[in-house]
Amino acid sequence: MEFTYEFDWSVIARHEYRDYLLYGVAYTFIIAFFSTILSILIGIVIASGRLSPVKYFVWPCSAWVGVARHIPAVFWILFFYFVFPEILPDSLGSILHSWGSYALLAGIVALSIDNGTYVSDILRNGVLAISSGEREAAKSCGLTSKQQWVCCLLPLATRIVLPALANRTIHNFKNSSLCMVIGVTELTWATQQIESLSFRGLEATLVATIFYIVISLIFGSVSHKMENRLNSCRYSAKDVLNKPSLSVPTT
Amino acid sequence: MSLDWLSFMMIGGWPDGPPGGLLINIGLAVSCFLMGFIFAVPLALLRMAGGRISGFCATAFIEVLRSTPLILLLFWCHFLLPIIIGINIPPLWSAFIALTLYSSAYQAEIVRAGFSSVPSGEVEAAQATGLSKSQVFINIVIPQGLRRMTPASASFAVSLFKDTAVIYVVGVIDLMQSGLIAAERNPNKMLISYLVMAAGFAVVGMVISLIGYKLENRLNFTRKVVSE
Amino acid sequence: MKLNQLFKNTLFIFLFTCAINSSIVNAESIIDQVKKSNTVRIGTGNDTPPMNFIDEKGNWTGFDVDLGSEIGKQLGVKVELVVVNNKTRIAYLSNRQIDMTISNLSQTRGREEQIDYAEPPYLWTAKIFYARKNEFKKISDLAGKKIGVNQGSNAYTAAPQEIMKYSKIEPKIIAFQKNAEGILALKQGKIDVFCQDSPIIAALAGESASEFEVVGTGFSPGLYGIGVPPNDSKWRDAVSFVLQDMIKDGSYERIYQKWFGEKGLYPMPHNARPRLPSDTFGDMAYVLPD
Amino acid sequence: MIELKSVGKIISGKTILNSVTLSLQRGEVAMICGPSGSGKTTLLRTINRMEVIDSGDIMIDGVSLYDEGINLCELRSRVGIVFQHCNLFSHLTALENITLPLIRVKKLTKKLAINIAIDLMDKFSVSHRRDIYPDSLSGGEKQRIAIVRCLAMSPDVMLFDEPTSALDWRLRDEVSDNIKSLADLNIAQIVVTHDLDFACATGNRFFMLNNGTLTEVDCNTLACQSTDRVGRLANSVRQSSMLEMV
Repeated sequence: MEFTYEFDWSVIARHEYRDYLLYGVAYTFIIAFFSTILSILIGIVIASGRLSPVKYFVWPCSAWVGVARHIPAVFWILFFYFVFPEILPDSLGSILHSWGSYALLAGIVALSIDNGTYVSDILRNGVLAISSGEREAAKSCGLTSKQQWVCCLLPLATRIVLPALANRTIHNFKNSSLCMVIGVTELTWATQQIESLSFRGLEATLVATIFYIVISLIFGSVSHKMENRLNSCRYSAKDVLNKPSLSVPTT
Repeated sequence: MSLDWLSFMMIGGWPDGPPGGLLINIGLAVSCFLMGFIFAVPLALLRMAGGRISGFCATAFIEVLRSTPLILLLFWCHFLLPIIIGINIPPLWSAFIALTLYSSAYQAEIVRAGFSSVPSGEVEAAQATGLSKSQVFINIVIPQGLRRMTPASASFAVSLFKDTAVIYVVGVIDLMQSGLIAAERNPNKMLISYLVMAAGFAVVGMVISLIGYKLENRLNFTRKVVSE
Repeated sequence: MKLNQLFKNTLFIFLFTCAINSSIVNAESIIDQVKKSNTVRIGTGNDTPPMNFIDEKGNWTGFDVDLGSEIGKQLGVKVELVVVNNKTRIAYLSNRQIDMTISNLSQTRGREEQIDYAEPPYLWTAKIFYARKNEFKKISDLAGKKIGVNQGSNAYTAAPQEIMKYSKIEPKIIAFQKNAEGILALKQGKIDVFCQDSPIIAALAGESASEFEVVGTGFSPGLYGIGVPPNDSKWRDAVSFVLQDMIKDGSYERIYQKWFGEKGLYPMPHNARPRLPSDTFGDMAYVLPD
Repeated sequence: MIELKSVGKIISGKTILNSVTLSLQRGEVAMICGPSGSGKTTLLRTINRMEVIDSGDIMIDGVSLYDEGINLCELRSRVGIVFQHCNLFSHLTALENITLPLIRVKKLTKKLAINIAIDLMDKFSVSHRRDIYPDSLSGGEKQRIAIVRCLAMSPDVMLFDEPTSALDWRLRDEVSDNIKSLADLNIAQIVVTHDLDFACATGNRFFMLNNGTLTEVDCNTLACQSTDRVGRLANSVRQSSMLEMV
């Protein structure tokens, strides 16, 4: 065993390698941002489907969540990149195939699908957590049903849902690294690229790792602060999140 | 009904195509879950009750691992750890190390949450009857904490199993990799290969979910026991 | 205080172990280690037909693998195959985690700075552009097109250099993790052309000759060499001599014929054997005299 | 038996207990009453060192709780405390709740512990519930189990934190009887409560805790306060509703 590695930080400073890293950071943010937004939209749709009184909306949504929750994100990425255009009509598929940014789009959509199932679960639990007692209390104060939602129930649900959503967002940010398998030039891809061109990937990977950690910690602490501010009226979100039906493996 | 049309899925990969690859996924998920748990308990305890330095180290370890993407962790263990320690690590082992580290950090947080969700009143009551600190821990905190963390642990087990799909990037021929090989060899049956892969993950994932659910119900302490 | 002590102790033990190990490494040539342990660790890949891949029965096979086991046989030791890929093979060598790599490794200046090569190289190669049939006529047509390469292959730099010789418009390079993914992308139209070494293209062409063709001629001629750890000339010579013996006694030829010969699994259009210029020397193999 | 000597406790700059002095003999039942936030529970918790005091001293049988060589676990096993919410161990059955400290602290054999537990449970007529988990027990049963859990350790002192807060009036009388019967066993008891009527019916010494100061009162003053308070409350309600009508 011998630690012979001599760090050579000039590798990262060389402009072509530095550009890989900078573009990588940009792509990582783009993927994380858009897939988070899209996944929240997907989550809202699925959650309202599962909560809707119409039976024909409930079971497809529940079944979808039951299945999709068990399918790896990296599978979705490869599926959307290689297979999805194939099952479309030929003309549309070939447009997607030949579109230069399709890898990026496929990555974003795949991550949104993956994250969306989790988000829908979180939202659904948030709404369910508003006990019927609170609804009745809101009703008994004479609020209209719109007022009930806007003034009482939605803020309450937000407070319950926010910590779990923040957690998922960090997770999604980290998952953006999976897009490297289809050649999206994000940060993890950049570290591998530098490794393969210069044989000095350790420095680049170290920088990338620190970047991921710092961003996650910053986001974590921001969401924590926000949570504390919202929790001036304390509601036990923990009880809700420990519900067995929720599949968020976080604290 | 003949399954000949699926036979192309039975070739390529360890030892006999995707079904064999799935075994690698399951084996890795199970072993890394257990190994991770073994590391997680002391980590959680250090973070909760360790001294200043050891507590900080545990916290740093957990937070660093939790904020590093799994695929990057995998590259660390596969490409970079060998450079640092100078020992050659086969892909399967580096996947094992990465997943164990990953699951130990996540499970440490689950364990911590489980332990701290034990009602403080019960801990006090135990102390008040004269149980020593370690006795309180063994008799009250551990049994209750373990039960309280089962839902989170179960869903983490599912997500860990899912995450084993990533290991194909370092060349382990698991379900994902062997499915991809099958798809590459038969491009016209690509959709079927992908569906088989998805089904493999979904079915096993559901079984794990089910086991977790059963375990949760069994450990539920509101159950009534008929006296002998 | 106590922890500090513990930390110091650990550090000491760590450094001590390092010192012991490094002294062993420095004193001993790999040839001695190989003899002592009776195994040679050969790093090779598993996803690059025909050089090294897992066949349909799940066996690890390929030209590199056959060459490796033959070298092991001639050295009289057991062969332990270690999986490497395009990104790890150099690092593993410089850290002496493997004793040699036979893994479609082109000799380049950049790599020469990191590792050593056994003499002679074992295969002539060229980079080849591979595209859908009747789409491009010559290399200059590829200007500004999307070019797929394998991440870790030196095609990443060689391909745009070649195209830029004919045109000012830079091509767009997309790096895939596996060759097969690149070919799939080519088939689906995600990239216009895939660039890889000639033997690898030969294997791909064998499977899909009706759909694809080679654009222009090969470029960036290269040599596949056996990589060995740097600064160990004793070991390097040992491997070189075995390779030369194999070329002389025909065992190299046998492996070559099995894979790339006219009746082989992936017949190659040109003679890829390491040889001397035929106009001066006939078709003599390139082997150092005794 | 128990002696509190000018006990002081400060939590984050606020004086919770201010030179509290109290002395209690075996068989006596001290009722400590006072408004919420007056430090009753804190006072109770200092007596088995769940809270550490800042000044003064607490002695049980002439031994200070803050002696160097004191065995805290042994001490706590002699001072039983029944919490407001009972704090039964929710993963153990009623019987296991009682036997656990017997086996672990007193090192009794399992068989002996079960015998003791069942005997006591019989006395409090809860032995038919021994294999039930706390979640399925009623409030009164929970409390009786909690009392038995303490009593099984044969303590010298029993502390009760708001024993009636979760009970209806019928069960309240029952608790009152239980405490009285414990007094016959020569156990010193301190009961913290809001409920002044309950206090009058149960105790034989009465204290008021106000802003951290403890004063001994007699039963009548306590009863007066009780009626007085109800009167005041009714008045204030009447006034405020009249204001609104204006």
